[in-house]
Parts: sequence; C-alpha cells; structure tokens
Amino acid sequence: MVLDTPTLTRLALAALAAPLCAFAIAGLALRSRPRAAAALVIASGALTALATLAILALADAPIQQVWTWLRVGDTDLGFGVLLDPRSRLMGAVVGVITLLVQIYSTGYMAHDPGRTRFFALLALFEWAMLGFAYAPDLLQAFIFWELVGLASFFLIGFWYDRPEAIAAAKKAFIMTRVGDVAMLIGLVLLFALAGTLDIRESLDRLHSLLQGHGITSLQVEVAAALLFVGVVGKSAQFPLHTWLPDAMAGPTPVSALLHSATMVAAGVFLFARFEELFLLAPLTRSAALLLTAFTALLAALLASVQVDIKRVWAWSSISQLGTMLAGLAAGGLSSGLFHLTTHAAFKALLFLSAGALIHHYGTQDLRALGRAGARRDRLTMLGLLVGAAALAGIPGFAGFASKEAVLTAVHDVPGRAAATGFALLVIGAGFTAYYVGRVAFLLLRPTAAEPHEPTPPDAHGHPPTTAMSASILTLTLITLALAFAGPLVASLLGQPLPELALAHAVPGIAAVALGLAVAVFDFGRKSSAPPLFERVPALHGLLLRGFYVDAIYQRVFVGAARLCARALHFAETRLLDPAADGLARLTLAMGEGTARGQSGQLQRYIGVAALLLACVALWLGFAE
Amino acid sequence: MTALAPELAAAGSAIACFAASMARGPGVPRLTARVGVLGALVTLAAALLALTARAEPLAGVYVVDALSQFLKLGIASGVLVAALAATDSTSLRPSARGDLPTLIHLGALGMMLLSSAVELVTLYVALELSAYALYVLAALHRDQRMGSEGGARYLLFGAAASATTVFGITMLMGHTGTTQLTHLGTAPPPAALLGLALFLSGLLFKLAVFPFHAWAPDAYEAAPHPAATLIGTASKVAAIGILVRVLMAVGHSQLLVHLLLLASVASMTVGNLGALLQRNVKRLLGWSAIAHGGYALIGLVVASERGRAAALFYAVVYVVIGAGPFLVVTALGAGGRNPDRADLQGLARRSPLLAALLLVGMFGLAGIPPTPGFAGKWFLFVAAVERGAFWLVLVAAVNATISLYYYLQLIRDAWTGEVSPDAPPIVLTPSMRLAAVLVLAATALLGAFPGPVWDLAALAAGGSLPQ
Amino acid sequence: MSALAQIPILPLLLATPLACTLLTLVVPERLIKPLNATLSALALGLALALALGFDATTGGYQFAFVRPWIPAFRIQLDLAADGIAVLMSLLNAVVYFTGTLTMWSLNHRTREYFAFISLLVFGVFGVFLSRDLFAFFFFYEVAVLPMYPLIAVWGSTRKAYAAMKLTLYLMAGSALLFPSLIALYVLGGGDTWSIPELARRGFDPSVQVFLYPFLYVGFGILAGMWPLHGWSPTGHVAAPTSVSMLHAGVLMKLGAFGILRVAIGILPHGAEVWAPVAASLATAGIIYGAFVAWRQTDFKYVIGFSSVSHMGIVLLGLATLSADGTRGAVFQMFAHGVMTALFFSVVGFIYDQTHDRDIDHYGGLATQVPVAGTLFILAALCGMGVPGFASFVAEFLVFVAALQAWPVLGIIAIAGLVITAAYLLRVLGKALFGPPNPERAGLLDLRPVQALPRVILAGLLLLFGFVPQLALDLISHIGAVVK
Amino acid sequence: MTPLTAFNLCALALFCMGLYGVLARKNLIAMLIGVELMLNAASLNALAWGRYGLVDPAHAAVSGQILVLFIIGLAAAEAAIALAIILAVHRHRHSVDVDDLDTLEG
Repeated sequence: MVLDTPTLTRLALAALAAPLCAFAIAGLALRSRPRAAAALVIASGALTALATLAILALADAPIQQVWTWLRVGDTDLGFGVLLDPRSRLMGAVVGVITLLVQIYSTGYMAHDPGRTRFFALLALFEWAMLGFAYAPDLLQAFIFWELVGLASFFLIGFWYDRPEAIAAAKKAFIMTRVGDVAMLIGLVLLFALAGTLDIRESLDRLHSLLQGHGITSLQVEVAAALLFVGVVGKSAQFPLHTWLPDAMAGPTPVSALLHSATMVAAGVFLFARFEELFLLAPLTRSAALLLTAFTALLAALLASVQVDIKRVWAWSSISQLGTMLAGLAAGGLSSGLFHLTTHAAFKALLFLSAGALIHHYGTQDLRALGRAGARRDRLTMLGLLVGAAALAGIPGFAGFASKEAVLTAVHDVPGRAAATGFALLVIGAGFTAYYVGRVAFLLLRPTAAEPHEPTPPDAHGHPPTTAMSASILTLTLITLALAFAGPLVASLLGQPLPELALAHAVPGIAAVALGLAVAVFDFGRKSSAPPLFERVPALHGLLLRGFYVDAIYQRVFVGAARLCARALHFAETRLLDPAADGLARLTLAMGEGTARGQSGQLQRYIGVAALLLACVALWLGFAE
Repeated sequence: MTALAPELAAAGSAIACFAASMARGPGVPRLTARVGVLGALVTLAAALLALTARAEPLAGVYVVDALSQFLKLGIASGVLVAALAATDSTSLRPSARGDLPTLIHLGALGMMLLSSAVELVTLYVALELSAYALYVLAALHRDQRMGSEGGARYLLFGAAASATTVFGITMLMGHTGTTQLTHLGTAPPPAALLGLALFLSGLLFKLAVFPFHAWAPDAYEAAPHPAATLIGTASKVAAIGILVRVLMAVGHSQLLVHLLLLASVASMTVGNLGALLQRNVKRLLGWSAIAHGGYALIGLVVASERGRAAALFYAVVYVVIGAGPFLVVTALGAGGRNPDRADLQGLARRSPLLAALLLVGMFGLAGIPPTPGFAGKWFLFVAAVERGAFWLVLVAAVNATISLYYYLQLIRDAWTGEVSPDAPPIVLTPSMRLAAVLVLAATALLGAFPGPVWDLAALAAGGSLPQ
Repeated sequence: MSALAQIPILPLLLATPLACTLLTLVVPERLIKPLNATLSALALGLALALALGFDATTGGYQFAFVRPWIPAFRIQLDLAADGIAVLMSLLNAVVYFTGTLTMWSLNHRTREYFAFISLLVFGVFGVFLSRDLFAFFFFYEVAVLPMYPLIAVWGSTRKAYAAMKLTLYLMAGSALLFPSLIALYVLGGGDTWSIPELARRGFDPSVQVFLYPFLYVGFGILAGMWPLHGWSPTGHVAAPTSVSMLHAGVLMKLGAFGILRVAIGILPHGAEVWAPVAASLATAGIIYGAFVAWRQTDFKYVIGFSSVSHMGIVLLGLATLSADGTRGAVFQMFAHGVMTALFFSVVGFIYDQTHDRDIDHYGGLATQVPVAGTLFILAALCGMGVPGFASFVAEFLVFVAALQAWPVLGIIAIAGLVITAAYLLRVLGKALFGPPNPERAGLLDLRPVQALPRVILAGLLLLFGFVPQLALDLISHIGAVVK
Repeated sequence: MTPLTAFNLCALALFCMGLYGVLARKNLIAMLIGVELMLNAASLNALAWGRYGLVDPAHAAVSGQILVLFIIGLAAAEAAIALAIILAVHRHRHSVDVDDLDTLEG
C-alpha cells in the first residue's frame, strides 16, 4: 500500500506538530502535573513514531512540500517537508527511538522533581530533530540544527544545579557552535553558488553549474569543507569531539537519545543529506574519510580504558560515528545510513540498559557495577549483551552487517587515503571488540573490591520498572531484527550495499576476533595480570586523559579566548575608557588654567586686550 | 511720539523711580521696586506698541527702524525681568534698594538710545550712558568688599575701553570725513580701519568677548543679582544690536571678518573653559556669557543678512534663557550673598519652580530643544554653513558640548543633592513668581514656535539703515 | 482602514507622551502611575493601529501630516511613517508601556521621573516619525537629554559619572551632526529640510565623501559604535530599570535609524565609499563587545557590552548597503530592543530586591525565582541568536548580506556567535543555574502583575521569531543602496 | 609734516602714555588719570581733524569740536562715578592700590 502525497504530507506535519504541541502544553500548562505531562509527551511520541513509520513504509516517490515562511525581498524562505528515502529513514529512527526513551524515562525519572520539564524537553528535542530530518530547505535545516543543539543543551544541563552538568552543557553548546559557524558560512556559500535555498535543487544546480563551468570546483570544495566542519562539531569528530564524553552529565535517557537518534546523528544525516555535494568535492571527501576513520580508531582506544560505563559508551559513540561518516565519505550512502540505523538501536539499547544498572546500583563504575551484582538483572544484562555484541560487530548481530558494509564501501574506494582509512577502521573495530568484551567481562565476572566510586546522581536503588524493562526489551528485539534489515535499507535508498566479499571481510572479522580474544585474555579469567593497556602505564594515563586533547583545548583555545577577552577588557578599562576620561580631564585642566589666568589683576586684563589691539594695529600697518 | 515711546517710557520710569526713592519711610524700597516693575511693564508695552514705528527724528543721528525697535523689545524684556528681580527684598541693603530700579531704567534708556544711534557721537554718548548706569549698578554692594572692587574693575576696564573707542571714533571721523554710520563707506582706508578696530573694541567690551571679556565674571559676581540680570540679558541685546548696525554700515572687510572670527572662537572657548570648574553660580554665568557672546559673533562673522538676523535672534533668545538662572540666583542669594553650587543642593525639593526654571535655563543655554536655545544655535549655524563656515560651526558645536558639563552639573546639584537642614526656606515674592512663570512660558513658546520672533529679527537685519 | 485614514494618527501618537509629560506635572500624586500606564497603553494602541493600518504592499511614507513650523527656514512639522518608522514606533511604544509597568514600585520623585520618561519617549517618536531634518534633530536631542536627570537622579552605581559621560558622548556626536546636517540643507539647495527630497536631489560625490563620516560617527555614537561606545555600558549600568530599557532598547536605535535614514539615505555614495571602514568598525564592535562582556561580573555590564556587540550586527547590516542587510539590521534593531528591554526588566527586578548585581553573588536563580529566571533565559537565548527568537532571522539576514558584501568581515562576525554564546552561557551557568545561593533564598519571584510586562516582551520575541514576516512585511520595501 | 600729522602723532603719543599709565600705575586714581589722558588724546585728535581735516559739515552731523565737548562732559561724569567707587574701595581697604583688589578671581 502506498499513501498519496497529501496524506503523507499531513502525516509528516502531524509528526512535527505533535511534539511541539506537547512541548508547549507540558512546558506552559502542566508545570505542576508531571504525570499528565509525561502522558501527553508519550502520546505525542507514539503519534510521531507511528506517523514516521507510516511515512517510512508507505511512500515511494520523493515528496517535497514547501510553504513560504517568510519572504525577504525576492527570496522565499520556506518551511516544509521533504520526504525522500533518507529523511524517511531518519525520521522513523528518530520517532521510534525517542518514543522508547520517553517510555523508559517514566521509570527512570519517576522521582525527579523536574520531570515535567524533562518530558517537555524530550518533546522539543524530538521536534527539532524531526524538523531537521524532514527539512527541504537550507535555512530550515539550519534552524532545526540549531534547535537540536539548544534542546541538547537543556537536556545535558538538565540537573542545572550541578556545576558539572552546566559545564558539560555549555561545552556541548559552544563546541558544536564552532561547527555551526562553519556550517552557516557553508550554507550561505552554497546559497550564493546555487542561488536557491532548496536543498535538492541547489545540489542539482551545483552539478550542472560545475559541469558548465559556472563555478569552480574549489568553491564547491570550500562549501563542502565548511559543511563538513559543521558535521564534525555536531557528530563529535576529532578535533571537536571532547564535548560528547562530558555530555554524560545529563540523565542517562538523554544520553541514550543524544547518542543514537538525535544530536550526533544530525551530523551524520547532514552528511548524508549533502552526499551529492560531497561527491562533487573529492578532496574534502578524502580528508573527511581520513579524519573520521582516525576518529573511529582514536575513540575506540579511549573507550578501552574507561571505567565509567557511560563514558565507555560515549567514546564508542564517537568511534561509531566516525565509522558511519567514513562510510558516507566513501560514497556508501546506504552503508553509512544502515550503520546509523543499527547504531541508533544498539546504542540506545546500551545506554538504556546501562541506565537501568545505574538506576539500580547507584554507580557508574563498571567494576563496582559488576561487584554489586549487575549480572543478576537478567533482562537488563540480556539487552546489554545483545547491544554489546552488535557494537562489537559479532557476526549475526546488527552491527556486524552494517559495519562490514561500511568497511567494504571504504575498501572499494581506490586511493591511498581510502586504504589508510580502511586500515584505521579495521584497527578501530578490533579495539571496539576489545572494549566491548572488557565491559561484558567486568560486569559478568566481577573482580575484587576496589575503592568505592562516588554515587552517581541518578541512582535510586530501584530495580528497573516495567516501563524501563519494556523499552529495553523492545530495543533488544529491534536490534536483533535490524541485523537483517540491510537489504531493506539498501533498497529503500536505492543504493545496494556493497557485496560482502570474503577478502574484505576477513580483516574486519579477524580484528574483531583478535580484540575479543585479548579481552577474554585480559578479563575473562581469574588472573592478577594487568590488562592490555595498564601494562604500559604511560599509554594508559594518556588514554585516560584522552591524549590531553581536552586539556590542550582548555589551554590553547579557551586560554587564547580568555587572553583575548582579558586583553580587550584591558583595552576597554585601561585604554579606551581612560582615553575618554583623559580627554575630559584634559579639558577640565584647561578650564582650570583658564580660570587661573583670570588672576584678578585688572592691569593684566587690560594689558592683554591692549597687546592684542597693538597686534591688530601692527598687522594693519604691514598690510598697508 | 509713538516712535520714541520706549525711550520716553524708560526715561519716565527712571525719573519715577528716582522720585519714589526720594520719599521717606520704611516702605520706600518696596514702593520704588513696584514703581520699577510698573515702569518696566510700561516700557515693554511701549516697545511692543512702537514695534512697527519707523521714523528718523533728530536730523539723521537717530533712527527708529525695524532693527532698533526689535532691539528695544528685547531690552524691555530684559529690563522687566531685572525689575521683577529687583522686588526681591533680601538682595540688597535697604538704602540702596531705591537706587536699583532707577539705575536699571537709566541703563535701559542708554541701551535703547544705543540701538537707535546711527551717528558716531550719538552712539558714543548712548554707550556711555548705558555703561555708567551699569558701573554704578555693579558697585551697588558698596558695603561689601567685592562690591566696590568689582565696580572699580568694571569701571576702569570700561573707561579704558571707551577711551579707546572714542579715539577710534576720532580716527574714523578724520579719515572718512563723516560721523554718519551710513557714510563711512564699505571700503575705508587702512588708517580708518584701525580706527574702526579701536572703535569696535568698546562694543566688544560691552558684549564681553575676548579679549575684552575679563570683567564679566568679576562684575557678575560683584553686582547685586537684579543688576547682574540686567547686565546678563538686556545689555547683551544692545551690544549685539549695535554691532549689527555698525557692521551693516561699514561692511565686512576681510580684516573685520578675521578679527571677529578670532574673537568668536576665542570667546566661546575661553568662556566655556573658564566656566568648567566654577562653583560660584554667578561667576559661572559670567564665564558662560563670554561663551555666548562668542556664539552670537558667529552671526556677524559670516557677514550675511541671515547671519545678522541669527545674531539678533540669538540675543533675544539669550534674554529668555539667560533670565531663568539669574532669577534662581536672586531667590537663593539672600542678603546679596552669591550662591554657589552647594546652595543649589536639593533645590528641587525646596522649590520645584526654581528647579524647573534652572533646568530649563540650563538646557536653554546648552542649546537643547525644546528650549529656544536650540533654535537660536541652529539658525546661527545655518547662517554660518551657508557661507561655508563648516569648521566654525563644528568648533562652536564642540564648545556647546563642553559647556554641557557645567550646565548639567548645576542641574544635578539642584535635582539630586540633599537639602541641608540649616537651609532657610525659599520664599518667593509674587513678582519673582511672576517672573519665573513668565520666563518659563516665554521659553516654551519661543522654543516651540521660534518663527514669529525670527521674522522680526530677519526684518531687523534686513538693511534697515536709511541709505 | 478608511476610517483610520481619517484620524491624524501620527500627531496623536506624538502628542500622547507629550500630553503625558504635561499632565504628569499637574495631576495629584496618586494618579501619576495610572495616568502614565493609561497613556502609554494608548500610545501602544496607536502604534499598533499604525502598524495595522500601514499598507505594506505599497510601502513608502504614509499617514503624512505636514504643517509649516518655521516658514522662514522652510522648516516643517512633516510627520510621516514608512515601514521602518512604523516598526520602530511599535518598538518604542512597547518598551514605553512595559517600562512604565515595571516602574510601578517607584516611589522616589515619581512625578519628575514619569515626566522625564514621557518627554524622552516623545522625542523618540518624533525622531522616528519626522521627515524634516530640523525636526528630526530637534526630537533627537529632546530624546537624548532627559537621560541625564533620569540617570543622575534615579540611577545607581556611579550615576553622576555615568550620566555625565553618556551625555557628553552623545552631545559630542551631536556636535558632529550640527554642521553636517545643516550642510545637507545648504548644499541641497537651501530650500528644503525634507529628508526624502534631499535624498532625491543627490549630492556631489566629494561632498558625500566629506560629510558622510561626520554623520556616521555622529549618529554612530548613539548606536554604540566601536570604539565610541564607552558611554553605553556605563550608562546602562547606572540607569534605573525602565530607563535602561528605553535607553538600550530604543534610544540606541535612534543612532542606527539616523545612519539609515539620514547618513545612508541622503549620502549613498559617501556610504559606499566609507562602507569598508564602517563594516570593519562594526565587526570590531561585534567581537570586542562580546569578548569584553565575557569578562564582566555585573549583570548590567554584561548586557551593556552585549548591546555593543549586537548593535555591531546592526551596523554591519547597514554597512552592507544591500537590501537584505538593511532589512536584517532594521529587524535586529527591533529584536535587540525588545530583548534588551526584557533583560533589563528582569535584572532590574532582581536588583530592586538585593541591590546587588554581581553575577558571582547569585546561583540557581532558575530554581529560586523560576518565572524571572525563565524570562532571563529566554532573553539570553534570543541574544545567542537561537532560532525561534526574533533575533535569529535578523542576524541571519545580516550575516548572509555581510558574507556577500565583506566575506572576511562576515566570517569574523559570524565567529562572534561563539563568543556570544560563551558569555551568555557563562551568565546562565553562574547565576541562573548551578547550586542555589542560600544567601538569596529570600528572593521573591515575579507576581503576575509584575510578570505581565516582561511576558509581553518575551512573547514578542517568540512571536517575531516564529512569524518574522510580521516585521519583514513592514520593511519589505527597503531597497539596496548599492545595487 | 603737516600740522595735522603732527597733531595726530601727538595724540597717539598721548594715548599711549595714558594707556601706559593705566597699565603701569598701581594707584587707582593714577589709573583714572591715565584714562583721562587717553580721552584727552581722543579730544586732541578730534580737534585736529576738525580744524585741518576733511570732516565735511554736509555729511557729518557734528564736527570734531562738538565731539570734544561731549568727551569732556562724559569724562567728568565718568570721573565722578569712578571717584565714588574708588572712595568705596578705600573705605573697605584703606588703600587705593589696584593690587589690593584681590577678592574676585578665578
């Protein structure tokens, strides 16, 4: 069955309107009625999820419907929906994951005094992300892109009375804004080049302009590069990656949402949305591939030493986002988006189950969780393990298929950049398997007691509620099912997944196997031998501190900005202001001099006048 | 007779005041002051009545034309304010209070004669008549150290200036062969030019512009408040008027333009700088008067009909905006004491009327709309820019900015300061009240609708000399 | 519409605050506030009627009301409103009305305060609605000078210094304007002061190049142009709440309005020649203001320097001389006006209770005073240019235009967004969020009546954020100065 | 040298002397005398112009001689006022030294 265009448009609008209305009503009218607010938001989430799923399933040709939002001169700035395969897929991912997270949150946030606000913000988040996914227009895309950032700011900083939460939220907002600035410039450049704000039309025009030599390839490269900087910021790629691990300060459901279907996914989706543009910009594409592959490896390494379970998943997100982006940069649209889809599911699953454990045992420390008996929470552990297996890329699980698709896509690209990227990705996959194994073993086979970790803020000592368990279970099933969704995604996007040739798969599988083996060796047996990285304390320290990237940023960029601020503040208070005051003081001093010149000596007064008159007389004499 | 009505009214008022002061009894000062006010009202009415009069009595040495009648209107207004201020019973010792109205009217008579004089000797006599009255007025506080001192300085400086003037008159007369202003010609020989420069020095002295300005702060401070009011308002009108008349007659030679330009710029700068740090309100007004003389000169520097009209307009505006602060000083300076800024503290609480008067006056002097000071400056500046004097206007405008500093400080004192507990309550005589209301009303009217007065000024500047 | 055309709406709008000034001086003490509230509401109603009655499809000057004023100089009281004037009048009316409501608790010399405020508002309306250059400048100065007593008497922190500094700076600007405006009249033929007529006549290129900097700097000082902005933060800090609101919200716009209407409008060639300098200064202001705001510890100083930064965006938009840039600038004038008014009204509310504006002395205001806190956050979001708020579209238009006209400056200006976010988030993080400061536990939140004016302002920010067309329709007829 | 020039130069010298007296003498009375000298210089000048000069009765309403009469009269009045004020000064300070006039300054 295929729905007709008006129906689909209406569905899309409903999907957009529902969360916005829920946000407004919950935020304004239901401040003191958290249960009603939660119910309303979940209802809207369910509506949106159904609508997006229907749009995903029951459409064929791309639909674009734009209404004029405002007219500036001759330019129409539109608001509308673009329902093509990419946005339909993304929309459905957003709708489903958000709904599950919302349901989960009824349990997780049950005791939080600010839960009305929480649910309202979740709705806002969903609206923003969906609006971005469905955006047919550059400006609309940017608007919702910004709103996504804003919503995540408020959600990361949800517990705003905690300094670290606020710091993390600020960091997230400002670092992504660095990317946004580049992206805005890129969008304007794109607009200037193509002359339209319509995304698809502008891409078409770029193509023909480039062929007709209306524009240079350098201009396209610059525009693409600028957009890519936006992606880097939003998707937390190196070098703008440090905000994401800190974003853990938000409630765990937020992390689940942020890391899977929204926020960071926005960056990936932007890349996918402008895939055609990047195809026209080979240089940018190669650079992007290298950078993201490098990020994938780097983040996997860093994930391998974390003891905070949420941090492990956070670094793993960065690594996986790198993988997706590498796939997209390699031209594998369906590979990248397929990985986005599977990752959304299993990462949400991983976070939600981690949240359930944290909620129950009151700690985020992997070792402490293990010792506290995390393995007794059967359902939660099941979900966690399924997600972990998917993340590790164990054949048969969701992540395997999508990751292999990405690896193959990268491998299929000729050139040394792609080869390097492939190598980086494979090594990254190995480490991914390693840290996944590490987490699994630390939870399942607890080690001896160690100094107690501080209690995390959102611990309530409750086993997961039904709602939480239901969400986890649903996501587990989805994750399992997605292992077989590759062909569907490929046919939806109209680009087949690359053939899984054995030659390409071997390195990946081998890396995963090796990683798992090391993990078993390190954590799977009763042994006092330190694990892999702890054998090299220097490296371990380096990894724990994220290669000091954050510290360097603090020193260099934040420091430079502070220095700049200090210098300008100095200029203001010590130069400009005193200059103005000095001018005033000088005038006053002149005034004092003038008044003092009025000495009270009559003869001097007359003398001055006489002298000047004499001058006039002399002047006249000379003039004659 | 209508043609000479203002002069006759002024003379009559002077005589009536003198007669009243001759009477005996404790009520004499009050009586004299009332006669003075009455006389001032009559004079003003006469000036209004004679506004359109045109005549040439006295064999061509004296004219009644648009210029003279406009000036007389301005002078009469200033005299009215001064006469009203003279009713303040505390400003002067009783024995001198009778002299005050007499001398005010006598001075007014001199100024009126000055504005009609078109012949050098007549002009000289009128100049001296008005000056002598002012000398005595300035020294009227002879019981105080500063009274006689200020009077002496004013007089000696003035006498030297008038001697210079008359010396200049003789040179002019000799080199041109005439004492009629209209016959002096617009291209006199250089020696006559020197005579002209010397002659003008007396007029510039009267206007208190650089380099003949130094008497102003002293005389303002020393003079009784009503006398200072007269010196600060009506006298300026006469001085600007006669300068306009003389320059109209002799034309604007390059030399004169240069000299006046220097005098103008120097006056406004020196005046404003000198006023910046004054704490004594009257001294401050004295310095600021120097600056305003400089502004008014702009209209003469640019040597156009519109420039002259702007100068005349500014003179009348200056009467209106300058009167307010003097009234405030009169009300505050009991016993002839000169109020300083500390005495202004909390004025807004002690007397809102006076505070409003001060505010309006200060904004007016600073040239802020909706007071007429704005229109006055604007017209001057238009006339100047029309003749290409862009930089002169810039200098003047920067000067106006500097002047804001001290004007605003007075406002701040009046509006923010705390009332000191030993400050006596301010009692305003009905006449003072009337004066304050009149000044406020005139400020508002003239500020919002400067058109009619400008038309008069333009008419006055429009070549009114019999050719 | 036709009935509306019969009413002389512009004179009425102008007369309302003037009447308010005069009536305030004479009515009994207890009636002062109701009187002011009523008349400011009336002004708001008239401004709304003006906006609704304005025919945006034809554009141009409408509702003309012309009367001779000083015939000898051909000066006229020539009132007429184009779209920009309508939008700015609306802004003025909104801030006037809300500002009046925020000062309901004033009990120190109420009479004089409201008299001065309404005089100021009268001047501002006059500037926006005058087509005659003399009247324009007349009202301009009427609007500026009441600031002095308003700050010096009712202000706080270093009020005497701030008031004097502000006045002298602004009057120094006026000193530049005096000869230049008159030169426009004289060189324009000496027979008209009408701004559109002068613009139509055109001026010699050399004259334009000579006069433009005078006008630009003269008006620019009031617009908070870097590096002559020093008066503005100090003035903001010292001024009482509703004065800060009017000052930053409306008065600074007079400067930008003057640049647009007079400097650029009459001297387009001069504007073109000087545009690189103007754009550079504007960009410097954006960055400079943001960085300096980052270092401030006083709420009002932060907002004050943020005004320098945001007005830099306005000036940058004007300096592009393009249609979009100008539209963006005008819209930003409106958005920034409402936003700063909201900022100051909330900060003033807190300050009135604690007499302390040090950011470090607060914490968790969002918890302690949720309504006021939320309003502050909304204003901050608008300041950051977040979509959904009025300033987003405005800044977007300016940036697009700037990137096309001055790519490098445009990039620098856009990069300023990061610093803007940094300093606003710093305030939010320190004072609004974080652990509540127990010393401030006794803070009262806004009561509904107090919240009303602030909610109106916040609502406007959102309304114009979601439906920017409301404003853009009014200013759609702005054309490019340089094609 | 014509007599006119001689008289003019003489008058100029007289004027300068008077001015010097005003500027240099410390006694107020002496300063007043200086002023009188200046006035006399003017009188001399006027007389000379009236006698030898071109002052044309057809164009000049008054001649030099008449001006001199006015100068004399006004100088007398001026001297009266001046002496009265100087007397007042003396009453306060018991001095007529101009340097003792030192209250008003600034």
